[in-house]
Amino acid sequence: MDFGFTEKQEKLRKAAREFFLNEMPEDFDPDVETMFSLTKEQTAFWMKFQKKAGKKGYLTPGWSKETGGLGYGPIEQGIVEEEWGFTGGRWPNASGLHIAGPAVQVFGTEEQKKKFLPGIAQGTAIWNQAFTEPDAGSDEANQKTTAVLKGNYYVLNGQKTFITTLIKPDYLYTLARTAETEPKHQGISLFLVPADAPGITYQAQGTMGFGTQLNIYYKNVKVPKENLLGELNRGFYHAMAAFEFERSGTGNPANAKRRLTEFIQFCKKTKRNGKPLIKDTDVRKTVAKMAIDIEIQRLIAWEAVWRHSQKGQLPPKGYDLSGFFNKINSTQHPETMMHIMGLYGQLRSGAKWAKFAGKIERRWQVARSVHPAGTLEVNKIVVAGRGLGLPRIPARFNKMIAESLQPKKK
Amino acid sequence: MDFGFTEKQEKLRKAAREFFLNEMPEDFDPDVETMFSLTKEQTAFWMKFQKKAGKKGYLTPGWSKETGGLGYGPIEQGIVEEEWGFTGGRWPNASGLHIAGPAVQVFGTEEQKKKFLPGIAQGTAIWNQAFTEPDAGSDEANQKTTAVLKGNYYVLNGQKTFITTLIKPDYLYTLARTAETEPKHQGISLFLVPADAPGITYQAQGTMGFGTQLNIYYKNVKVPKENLLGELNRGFYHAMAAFEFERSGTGNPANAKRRLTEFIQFCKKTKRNGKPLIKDTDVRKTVAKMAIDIEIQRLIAWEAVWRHSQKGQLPPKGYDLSGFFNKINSTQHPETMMHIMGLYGQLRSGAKWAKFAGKIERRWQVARSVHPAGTLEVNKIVVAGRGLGLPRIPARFNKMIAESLQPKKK
Amino acid sequence: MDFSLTEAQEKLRKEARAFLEKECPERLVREMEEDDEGFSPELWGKLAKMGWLGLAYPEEFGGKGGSFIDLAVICEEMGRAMLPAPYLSTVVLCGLTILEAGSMKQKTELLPKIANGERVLSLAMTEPESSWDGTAWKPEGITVRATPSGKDYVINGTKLFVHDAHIADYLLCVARTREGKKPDDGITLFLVDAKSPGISVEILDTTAGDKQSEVTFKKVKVSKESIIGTLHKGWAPLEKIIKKGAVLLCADMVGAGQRVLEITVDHAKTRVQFDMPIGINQYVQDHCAFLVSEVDSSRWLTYQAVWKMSEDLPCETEIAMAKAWTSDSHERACWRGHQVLAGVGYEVDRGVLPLFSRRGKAKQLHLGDSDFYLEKLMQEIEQWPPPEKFRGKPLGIFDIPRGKQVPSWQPWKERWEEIEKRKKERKKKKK
Amino acid sequence: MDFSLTEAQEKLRKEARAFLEKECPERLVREMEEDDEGFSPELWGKLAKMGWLGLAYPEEFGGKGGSFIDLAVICEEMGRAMLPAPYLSTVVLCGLTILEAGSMKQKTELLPKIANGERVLSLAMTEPESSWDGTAWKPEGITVRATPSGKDYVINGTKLFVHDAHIADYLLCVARTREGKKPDDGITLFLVDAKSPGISVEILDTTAGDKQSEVTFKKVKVSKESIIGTLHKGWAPLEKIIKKGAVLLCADMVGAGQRVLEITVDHAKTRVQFDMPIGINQYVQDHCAFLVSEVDSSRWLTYQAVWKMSEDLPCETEIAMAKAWTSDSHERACWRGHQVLAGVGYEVDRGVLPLFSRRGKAKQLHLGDSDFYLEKLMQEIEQWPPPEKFRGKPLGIFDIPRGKQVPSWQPWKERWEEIEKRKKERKKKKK
Repeated sequence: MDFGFTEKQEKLRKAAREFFLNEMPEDFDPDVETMFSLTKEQTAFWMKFQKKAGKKGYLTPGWSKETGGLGYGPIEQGIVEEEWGFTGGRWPNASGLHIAGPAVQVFGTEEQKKKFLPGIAQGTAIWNQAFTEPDAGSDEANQKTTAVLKGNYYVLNGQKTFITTLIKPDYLYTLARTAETEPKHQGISLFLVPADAPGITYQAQGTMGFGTQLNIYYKNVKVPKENLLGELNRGFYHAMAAFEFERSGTGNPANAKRRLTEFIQFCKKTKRNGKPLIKDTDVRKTVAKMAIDIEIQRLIAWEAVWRHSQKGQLPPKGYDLSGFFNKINSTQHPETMMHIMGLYGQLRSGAKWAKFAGKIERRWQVARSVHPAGTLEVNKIVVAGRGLGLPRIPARFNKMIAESLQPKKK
Repeated sequence: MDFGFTEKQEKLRKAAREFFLNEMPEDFDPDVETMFSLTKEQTAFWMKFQKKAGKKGYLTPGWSKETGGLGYGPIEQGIVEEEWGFTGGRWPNASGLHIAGPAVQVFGTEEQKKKFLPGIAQGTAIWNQAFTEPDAGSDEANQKTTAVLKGNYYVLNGQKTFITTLIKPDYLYTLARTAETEPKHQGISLFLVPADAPGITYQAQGTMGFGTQLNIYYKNVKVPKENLLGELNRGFYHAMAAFEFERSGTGNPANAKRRLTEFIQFCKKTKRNGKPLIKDTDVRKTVAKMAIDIEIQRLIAWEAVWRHSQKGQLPPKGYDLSGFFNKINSTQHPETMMHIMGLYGQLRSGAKWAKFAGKIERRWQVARSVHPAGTLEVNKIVVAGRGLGLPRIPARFNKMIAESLQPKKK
Repeated sequence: MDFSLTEAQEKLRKEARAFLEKECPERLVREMEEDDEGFSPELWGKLAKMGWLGLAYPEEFGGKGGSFIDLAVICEEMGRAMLPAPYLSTVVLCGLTILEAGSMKQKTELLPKIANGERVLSLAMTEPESSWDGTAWKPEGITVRATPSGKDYVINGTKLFVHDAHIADYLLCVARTREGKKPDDGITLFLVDAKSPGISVEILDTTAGDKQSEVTFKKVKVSKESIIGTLHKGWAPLEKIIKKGAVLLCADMVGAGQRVLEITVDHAKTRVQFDMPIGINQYVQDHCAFLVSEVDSSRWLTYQAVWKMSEDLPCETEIAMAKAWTSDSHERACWRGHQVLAGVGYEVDRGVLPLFSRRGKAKQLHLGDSDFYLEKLMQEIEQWPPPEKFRGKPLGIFDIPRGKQVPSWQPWKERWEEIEKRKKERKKKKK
Repeated sequence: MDFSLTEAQEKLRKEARAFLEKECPERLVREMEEDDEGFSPELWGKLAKMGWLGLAYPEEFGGKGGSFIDLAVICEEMGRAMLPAPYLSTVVLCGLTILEAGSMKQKTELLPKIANGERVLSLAMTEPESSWDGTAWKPEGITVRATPSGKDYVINGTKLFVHDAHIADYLLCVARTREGKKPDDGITLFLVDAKSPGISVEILDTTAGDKQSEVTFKKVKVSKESIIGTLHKGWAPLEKIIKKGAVLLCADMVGAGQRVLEITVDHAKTRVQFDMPIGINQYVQDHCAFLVSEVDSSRWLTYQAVWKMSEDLPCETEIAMAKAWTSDSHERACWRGHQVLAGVGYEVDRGVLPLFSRRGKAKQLHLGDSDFYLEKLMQEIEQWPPPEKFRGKPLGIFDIPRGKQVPSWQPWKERWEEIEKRKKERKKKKK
């Protein structure tokens, strides 16, 4: 048992922290800045910054040196992510770093690796995951987007939605149907699509907390055959396997800890009825509870990282609760903090009289829907099914059941 | 809109209250007394008391005068139940009053009514509902107890379990299978079984909070043909219909209010760190919240009573939340109160140093399982299904699904 | 006991719903949220024509003489439609205060103009120091001074979170005119022309985009005639109307909650995933069942308070329960909706749930949040008397130490005896 | 980073589990709960033989020189088996305090006797006035006086909730010997022969049936030699050991929680209703998933504290987090179990869940409840420094008022322009 880090690891941590602290502009506040729909100047800053980090290897410390990384293991990767998380920043190419990149590493051809990985490691390319469709939310296998092979190209048609990005993407990591099969999972493939390919159009839609997400429309989009990732019709399984990389995030709890640390300072400085907020019994209990929640999230994330580092030498666990705790905490904490702030709670960042720079209000709005990688319910189903071995109604009954419900509607 | 009562109703309320206050012994405390496994003297007291109440008509105020009631409507019945609930007492024949009696009223023959109703109304008979079986819990239709017609008798064989009673019963209101059918609901019948019939044996098992419940074993128990209630093979439907009567309880919130009122007194009288408990911010918030919970439960119960009184003149609502709130409140309130009491919380009634007579500890234990008439989950399913019209997997798929799960177990 | 509305009230509700569905579609609500003013004078005029603005005023003041229940019915429908209009500010908080405490002249002059939509009013009450918690709605929170100066008064100070001040013709400014023995002594209500020199209004950017403002009074002169009610004694009528406002805000949230429930259930029935409507999932059913429980509980607590108010019965407890519960319950209801609607409910350009969520936040805080009303409630219920004692002859049969309570009936006794036997055996064994 | 046990620790765990499954079946736990003494000397002897009683003592005192992690491993297994034995009282709270603060003579005399099972000890600390809340575990709560009288001290007062006092040979009595400037100054630890004249012990009837007692000291004479550690300075070593005890109690709850999880999941898989295992219901899955999250979270918080303690690293924060969370988390875990097991989990004659629930309540409160540790935790974290400031050159591109932040990319810009356009149009329309 060892909950600490080696000296070498601590050195890496310190170096990464120093780099981030030195490079992030002192007037940047991660909770206040819009973070979506960036201006030209903001875009330029983030791309420049990402490239700098890439040069240092901090984007992909766990990748081999050949693929542009530092050749470290999962623990070191977790350390850098933790430090990055603590700054509160977001990599413009988060999808590429955590999802598309690892997927190319595992399922890509040598050519694909050579072509796509350097851009990710060096921070020059922006990737977006484009999986969700209007009818494929939690039921991701219900892909309606089609990819039909015509000569040397796959031709894509369909719509993707709820795509989050900070910066105009260069590539889309996308799912499309390549065969009509039953079950549906077996006819889906993964494609690496140049984002500026003719036939692709983008439309922005607003989300709570002043965010935006994209609708992406494919209309006869020609994707070179060699941009198929992995096996034909095995895309769904590849994608699920690659998700494993997304889950073990040490960054989220670090980010939450930054916010709580700032909130504690705020409570120390701010008086209510002549008494510092921090002296209030309710506030004390509330803050202490949140600190525990975050610590749990941290430990659970590190357990997953550690397991990953021991791959093959441990019995499979079947579940990872990081997403579970992340969703619970990121929903409840803003609520709790906002309650402490009384009428001031509703002031947005930038508003006159806004307390604590309106950070909480923003988080509160975002928390109305914490569904990246599925709802909390999906996490629970995974824990219960894969983790505990509880039975589940086999998917093949669904249609039968659905049909049986129809007559009642008459 | 009118949340008050008529003068006549208030008069009835006052009379019932006076009767209960005058007749309940001053050394009786509903939360302290064992209430299960009564002693001889306690049994005698409760039977005498129940008979007295029966004479006054307070057991069945809503029944017609011919059947031993006062001929009042549901509102008046609700008023008397509310006053009774506020005393914290429990009628030994609760099952008879709220379940078996109403069922006989609706589905019984004239002979059955004549034979069984007077004893219920007068408080001389004790009934128990004996539905649950080891394999028929929430799945009540899964009855394994069989009733086979032989001449003038049905012969019952099987086991019932988790039967709660305060006093040795005279009659069992029981379900048994009279035909092997698919779906299972269609082969079940209701029987009114004399509790001392040869072949019936009783076994007590302890429950949390010093309660006991019964296992009942039927071994070739001969029940006269005329003790079948309602139609043959329609027993399950009859029973479900009769449950409606159980649900609209105004007694539960009144009982909870008594306890909270006492708890408030306790908090006023008791000092912690030199300050009355009631002055503590946490305690104040907590108590106020519980008061609201109870008021909600009261209003929801009265809504159901009022709807019942308007029968036929209102669109059906499909759900009644009284059970829902009752389960939530009776689980959470003891927890909350116990937390306030620190180390003292764990002292049982009768223990030296016990605070607040150890009432909360008892309720806390009982609250570990608040499942009369099904779990909270069952309530939610009813609300979602019957109330909101959300779809449900038809029961006929269950076996098919269950079978499909088998191979995996190999 | 009667949980239903009268036929006339039902008719009013139906009319209101039909009107609002036509005149206040979601599109308008969204536009008004994003708008700088967030106010449609055209719609306000239509409300006046419907008779809603004077609904609860006596006919002599241009009103319709409606009951408080009528008002609640309208407010519930407004909540359902999320009507973006200064109704609560103008008609309830200011208008009813004038009706309650104003002179005949003030009433005759002002109320008809409110009723016909000519005047918008805004209550300037809460202040920066008190906005942290419940003090905002207590007399202790009033520190903005009005000092006599000849025949006039001069007001100085800052009010915060003033709803609809930016479009108001008059501000009802709650000011301190003296330091009394008790905090509620020395509070005076001034009806101030919003265009008076020295007043500046700045809209605050809020969650709901509902146009609450900072209002600064810099040496603002007001005449003695502009006092509503009695000098120094303004708190009592104001408090009374704030309570009414709080209950009507609850009715508003009940209407909103009901609509959120309908949207959510509809989504659960129509959204298909894994070939089945998602409502077949117990997870989804769980959210829906809790959503119903939130809306129903809020509804009956609110209706009870509404009824007691309309009957002029004492109802401090009921008001406190209604607002303490409904404020947070409505937020929970919206949250349940978000869980079911997931991404769809998060999207603001077309989605309607974000509008409910954000406005719910404002309603939760307006006129006192749950902490404030829980404390009020506690002040009521700590005075509850203990339950009356039973009067029957003591029997001495109840308070018997456990282990000595020999159960009477055979099956119970058997179990009891067995336990006792085991105890004895163990004792023996130890010796 | 290493979340696993060493091979030796895993072996210890396996041995412990095998031993306890054989020697401490559920039947015994149930019997001991219902028993007047709740203690099996026979089993205690076996624990000694296993080497568990001296596990963490140095070999020179008859111990095995095990680590704190070893101790935690054993405690976790004891929690899983619900071992009814005065282990925490004797071995940890008293034994480790003697090891920490006792004289060589005391250690040499007492520790071997604890290790070989000859002596049972009990910590007499908490008092009636302080039992309401966290004060019980603070120096402020110690008011029982020990007054010098010649060469002896005389103890007077009442201790409450004293675990295992009824079978103890010695009581470690925490007494006040002077009123110091700070509450922790003037506290002395006395090792008192439990049979001394003036001591009376009365078992209290508790939820868990776990034999906590009222211990009354009436002019009890104790010699100066019976002082453990330094006169007036007993708090520091005691507090240190209480923390260890609290963390070991967490390990105990982790073991218990894991077992509750297993029982619950097993029930969910095997209990058939509506022709299917009930675990197919999402309602049941929900309970199980939350149960896992309770147990895992408690486990890692606890292990982290255990590890830091064993490494002698500062860990006030980690201890406070572990006990504050695990106490309540374990109760929630049991409650989830009850929801799944329903009637079956409610039945006490055979059911095992009630045993876990009831003992969980005692563990929740023992050595400090969540309120106590949340406050302790807060005292730590309010000293957290603010996050370090970013040091990069300010760019002036972030703090731009909303509405003026023109988005760069076309789709974003289009949406933004459309909103601006609508705003302008409305403004025009109004004019």
